[in-house]
Amino acid sequence: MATTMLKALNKSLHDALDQDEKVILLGEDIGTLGGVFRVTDGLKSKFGEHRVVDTPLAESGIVGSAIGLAYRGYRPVVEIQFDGFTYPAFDQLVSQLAKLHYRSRGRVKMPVTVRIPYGGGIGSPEHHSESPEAYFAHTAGLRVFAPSSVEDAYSMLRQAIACDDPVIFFEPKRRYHEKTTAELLPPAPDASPKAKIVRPGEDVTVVGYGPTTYTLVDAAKAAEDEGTSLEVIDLRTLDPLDIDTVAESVKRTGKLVVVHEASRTSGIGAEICAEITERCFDYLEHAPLRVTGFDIPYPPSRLESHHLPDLDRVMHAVDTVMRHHEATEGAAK
Amino acid sequence: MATTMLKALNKSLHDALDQDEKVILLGEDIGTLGGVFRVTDGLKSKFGEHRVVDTPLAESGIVGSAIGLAYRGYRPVVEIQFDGFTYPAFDQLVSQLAKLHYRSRGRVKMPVTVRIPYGGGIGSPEHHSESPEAYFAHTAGLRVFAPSSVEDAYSMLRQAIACDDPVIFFEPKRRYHEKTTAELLPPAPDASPKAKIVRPGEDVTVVGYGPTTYTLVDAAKAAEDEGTSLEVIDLRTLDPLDIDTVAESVKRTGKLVVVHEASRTSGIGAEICAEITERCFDYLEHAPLRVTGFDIPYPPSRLESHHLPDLDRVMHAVDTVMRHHEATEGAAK
Amino acid sequence: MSTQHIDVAAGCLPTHQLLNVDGKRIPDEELDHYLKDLKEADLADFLRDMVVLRRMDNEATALQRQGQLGLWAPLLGQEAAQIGSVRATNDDDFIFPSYREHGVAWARGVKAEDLLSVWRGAQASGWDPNEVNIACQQIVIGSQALHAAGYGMGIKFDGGKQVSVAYFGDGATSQGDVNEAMVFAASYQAPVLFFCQNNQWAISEPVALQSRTQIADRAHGFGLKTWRVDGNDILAVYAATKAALNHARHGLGPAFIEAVTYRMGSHTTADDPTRYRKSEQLEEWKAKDPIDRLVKYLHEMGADVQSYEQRAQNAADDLAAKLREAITSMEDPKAEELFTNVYAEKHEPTERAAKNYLDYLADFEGGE
Amino acid sequence: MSTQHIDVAAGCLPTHQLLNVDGKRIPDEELDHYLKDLKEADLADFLRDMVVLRRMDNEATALQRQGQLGLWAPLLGQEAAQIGSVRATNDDDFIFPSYREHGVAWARGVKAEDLLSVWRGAQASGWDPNEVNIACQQIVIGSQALHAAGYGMGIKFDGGKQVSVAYFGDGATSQGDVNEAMVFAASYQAPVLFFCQNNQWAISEPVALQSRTQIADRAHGFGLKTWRVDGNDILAVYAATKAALNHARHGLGPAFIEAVTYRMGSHTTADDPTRYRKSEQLEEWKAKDPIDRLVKYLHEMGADVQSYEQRAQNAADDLAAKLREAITSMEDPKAEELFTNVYAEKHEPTERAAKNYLDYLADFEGGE
Ligand SMILES: Cc1ncc(C[n+]2csc(CCOP(=O)(O)OP(=O)(O)O)c2C)c(N)n1
Ligand SMILES: Cc1ncc(C[n+]2csc(CCOP(=O)(O)OP(=O)(O)O)c2C)c(N)n1
Ligand SMILES: [Mg+2]
Ligand SMILES: [Mg+2]
Repeated sequence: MATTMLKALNKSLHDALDQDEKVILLGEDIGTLGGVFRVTDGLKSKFGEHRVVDTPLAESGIVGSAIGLAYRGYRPVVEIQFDGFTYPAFDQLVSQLAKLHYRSRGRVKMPVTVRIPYGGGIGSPEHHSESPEAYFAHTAGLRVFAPSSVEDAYSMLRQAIACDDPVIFFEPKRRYHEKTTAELLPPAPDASPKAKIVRPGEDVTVVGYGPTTYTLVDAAKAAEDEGTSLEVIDLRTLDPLDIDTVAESVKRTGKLVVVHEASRTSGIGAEICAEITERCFDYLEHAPLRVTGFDIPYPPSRLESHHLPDLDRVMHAVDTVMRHHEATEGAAK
Repeated sequence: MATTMLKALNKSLHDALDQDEKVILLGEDIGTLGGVFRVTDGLKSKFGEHRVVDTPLAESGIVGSAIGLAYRGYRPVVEIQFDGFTYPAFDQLVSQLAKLHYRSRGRVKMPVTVRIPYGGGIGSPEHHSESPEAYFAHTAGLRVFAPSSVEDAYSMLRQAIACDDPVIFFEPKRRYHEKTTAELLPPAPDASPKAKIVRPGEDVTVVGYGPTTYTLVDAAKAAEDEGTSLEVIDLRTLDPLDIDTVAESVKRTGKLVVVHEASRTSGIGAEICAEITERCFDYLEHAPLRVTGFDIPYPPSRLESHHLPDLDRVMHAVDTVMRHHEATEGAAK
Repeated sequence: MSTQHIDVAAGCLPTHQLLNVDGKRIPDEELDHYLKDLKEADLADFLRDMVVLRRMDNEATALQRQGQLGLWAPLLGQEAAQIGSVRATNDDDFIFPSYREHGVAWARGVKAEDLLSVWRGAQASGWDPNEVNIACQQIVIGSQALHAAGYGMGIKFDGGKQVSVAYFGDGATSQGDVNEAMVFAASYQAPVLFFCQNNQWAISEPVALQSRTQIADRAHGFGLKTWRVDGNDILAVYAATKAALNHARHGLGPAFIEAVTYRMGSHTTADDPTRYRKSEQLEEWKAKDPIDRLVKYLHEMGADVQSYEQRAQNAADDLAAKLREAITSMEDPKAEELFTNVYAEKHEPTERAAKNYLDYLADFEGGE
Repeated sequence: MSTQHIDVAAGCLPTHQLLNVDGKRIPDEELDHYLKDLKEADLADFLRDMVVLRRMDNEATALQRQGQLGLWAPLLGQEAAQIGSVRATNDDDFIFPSYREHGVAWARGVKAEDLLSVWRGAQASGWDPNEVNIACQQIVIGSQALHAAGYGMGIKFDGGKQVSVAYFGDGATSQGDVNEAMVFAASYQAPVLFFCQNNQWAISEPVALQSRTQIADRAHGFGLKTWRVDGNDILAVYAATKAALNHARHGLGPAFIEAVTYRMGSHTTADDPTRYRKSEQLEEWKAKDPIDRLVKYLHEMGADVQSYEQRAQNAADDLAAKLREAITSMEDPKAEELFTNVYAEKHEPTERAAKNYLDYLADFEGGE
């Protein structure tokens, strides 16, 4: 079926609202307007203003009231309008939402999904292009989903909403409008998302998620022309981090490149590199490399193409790990 | 001079207030009470309520108004009462304080110091024992200081206040009361703090900061008895991260253990392990290991001794990297 | 201590007092109505409740001194504010308390061990929120007000008949969250009661540092139906809470009560109030003691006060014994609890971390 | 569109109007005084300012359509609110604007290129805050209110004679930060003016979703000296702003103005208001147009309106030309600017990252 990620997300919310009357949507401009990106288009008129709720302009209020609704047995799905507006809700996310199940000794469940359109590449002004996922992956108690494909957008959002834990759900906004054909299937019951090898390969494992997955697939195609075979892994979830899938791949390839838009220092890439080194030390032929956004505030949009990891920077890293490999092989021969 | 970290911090604030009339202290209960830990004891009565300012109970308000004061030419020093109460100010810290110099194209300076007593081990209730430093190290535009010694507490706080960039200043609260003799010297002009080898050694590089530095020194003593020589590095600053000092050490020892109280995933340890692997790959004899707090909400205080990296867990990691080393050496022989 | 001398502007809302400091009943046109079902036996129960709470504070403070508790936050002086309000709620009205509402929890039937386990550091929380309709206690100032707003929105959306109640202090009114909670509750006209115990202090900070106007006036500006009451007058607190719950329950929107009271003890057992407040202020408020006042009123009514007091003492002794017994028999948590309930559903990294650590512990205890 | 029909409770503060929609002057006992220094020439300047701003919106919107700007947030309809207020400030009163206060910046002398560079995505900010006494424009809703509170605290502490001014919208009043800003400013009785342009909408959300009471009433509850004015009446805005600044400047504490106006355009060029509001509402407000009203008043006064209008058109043409010229000559930023001004002092990791990337770029462009 020809569709877009926007439509898949819309259908996912629609189906969740339809199947469970405890599902409730909250956010700024999500009702009458259908959201600034139109992810919730048409849902208020179908399900009513008590299911699809325009909220006052206050993110802490949105997340905090979602917590209260969860106490009452609801399964709130919250929209944060843009990544950069997540931070006013940080305390409610980190001290409350993440911890309430633990703090209540398991008596209270917090099945709250927080949808965040994130990342750059759409020419926006400041605060509209950020990638704050590491903050949440570092925070125990939260699950962090970051789908890249249209199918995953649909099914993982269903999984997030069905999950009894809070899920921070990152939507790669620059992929919202891309047309594709996709079959939108409800997730298998009890299946929780795992990392996925979206393109098998032999020489280098390249790992990404969300908006960068496509860059990696492009890189794999480009590398193929040069005779290098990349294994592309789409992480899909950042918490839990499916390190097993990455480790198995690296044990075969001996080389790893991790890619994300977020800042480098203590990002997801750092975690993966550290963990893979620990698990696969004897298999590694080269140090794992990271290709990431720089450690700078998100730059003005006319500079963002530099900041975002692109095909060339990924290929450069791939070349680096391969060159060393070849040098070593050459020496051995 | 016999003193404590509390007294050193108090004197540091005192001297900064004394030498620069633009220095101003803000926080909850810091005036008349002298702070819940008494770090600001006596300063209000000496410098007056316009220099040592009790604020309303609102952390976003405290940091946000400090930003306004910086716009007016002040050098605010903010106290957050406990680590776990930092998050309501997160937006002001991350979207405003960290970014304003960049956003203003260098026209606005934000010489704001945010003091945060942090970490566990004092038997406190929830939200009073957290280690949120990775959030800030991941945020470009902030400097993150984490002194461990009494001397550093004094001089690095002076440096933080004198710095034209915002500094998140983490104070290891469980070390506040330890008595020691220390000479409190003002920092050399223009010197910015670097990582420090607090105990040289040959076999394993162990890296920590703040409250864990002491654990590492104890570990080094214990290891010595077992014939293993640990090189203990106190990072002192988490941003900038003085990776050169760590790398030089690892090039000598070939083995690295990084220790912190904060959660493991995407923490400071992940960054150091990833970066050291990249820089020292050919020198590493074993994968760098991390000894950290678990990926759990901070537990009730009667469980905290498990959560906090202690001598035994550090020694266990040291043994792991050493055992492998010995096994390999044995095989080679 | 200059901050203590800031004047708070006279408010535009009156302060309801139904019992004056001498225990004399003052008629109140608006609120008297809400006392009509209150019998002498109920007043005797109020007395018992308040006496028990005072004893609870004493015992817990003593237990803290003995090292049995890590910390305790006394409610000394706020007995009328807590009992008067919670006794006006229905059992299914859902309460979001701060860390000081031991009285509220006790009145809802929370067990002695569950009152203490958190303060001992043995457990992350005490009671089961769904059993007593009280959320986990909240230390992050003001956060729970938003949870109450959300819960109230839920009641509104699903047509329930409950009211959601948030308790917080005067200091909390400065937090963004409390203000946002008023905005949300007002926007949806949700059945939420914001109950502010203005005990004059936020640790060392006097209320005038937080607000130059009466807190009640501020709430009024948000469009909340608001009452300001003498918080040491249990009748005024009870009647205003009834009125406010009634308002909210009948779909008329959120309500707010400022109960003007005083924290007669320290902020917590870690605090030394002599550093920041004058003993005269304490003396002044001792004269307004909520328990004395009710006793005087009972005398005034001609009730058999002595027997009520005796019964109250017995209940207090009983609780004290239970608290001590609970503490001495309380077990320390096991290491595996570190990893329990981090997630509600299967989470492999947590399982792995738990296994690794428990294996390490077992090795460690077994070997070496 | 049910949310549009929520009623806002009648406020307790009056709405000042000094010019009615027909341009008739209405006496105002309290505010007339603040118009006494205003000459006909000043009114002509107001007219010019407003006409220029309307042209600025048109030009910028056109430039956005042509792909020259990434985005533009029109202030269409809010000219009187912005000009009336900024013209009442002293040049050294420090202003903390949102993203919509182009008029305020322009009136303070910000250059055409500096008005556009951010919206083009070419620069992180336009003007130098210290040159024009206007902070960087703020996109994170409400944050700047706290900066204004802090700046005002600074004025109070160092005995300055300035006032700090925060601009924000009706939607922003729901944010914790704006409420905390009122708390802080009130607590220190700092010279801060909160200027709220209630333009009825926060993107698609009507003001009644944010507040069931008048916004002015809410501020009043915080103890701020508050005025509510017709925001399309430049005389009322000017006079109230003078009054408020006067109040704050004389140490009487913070002030608040709710200027009731209307966002006649889209939220930004990315927005389509027909999705959420009725055209009748727009028509209704067109009848209250702030420029028409001033023109009518000038006629009423017997002024030579035609020459004033001509002068205004010339100024508008001039600005339009400058804007187009600025855009066509605006250079794209260089890659090295990525790493400039992340820190004010030496920061080795940033230097290293910059060097690595620039070397990579050079290699890349040189080689392959
Ligand atoms: C967000 C946050 N900041 C700071 C603290 C530290 N703290 C604990 S209680 C308290 C004072 C609270 O005063 P109030 O709201 O009046 O309640 P009371 O203690 O008087 O009952 C403070 C500052 C906290 N718990 N949470
Ligand atoms: C913290 C935050 N949340 C959400 C947004 C997205 N957003 C931009 S403008 C706007 C509406 C603002 O409305 P109002 O305060 O009335 O100002 P106006 O746009 O009408 O001038 C929203 C929700 C934002 N910029 N910042
Ligand atoms: Mg209080
Ligand atoms: Mg608006």
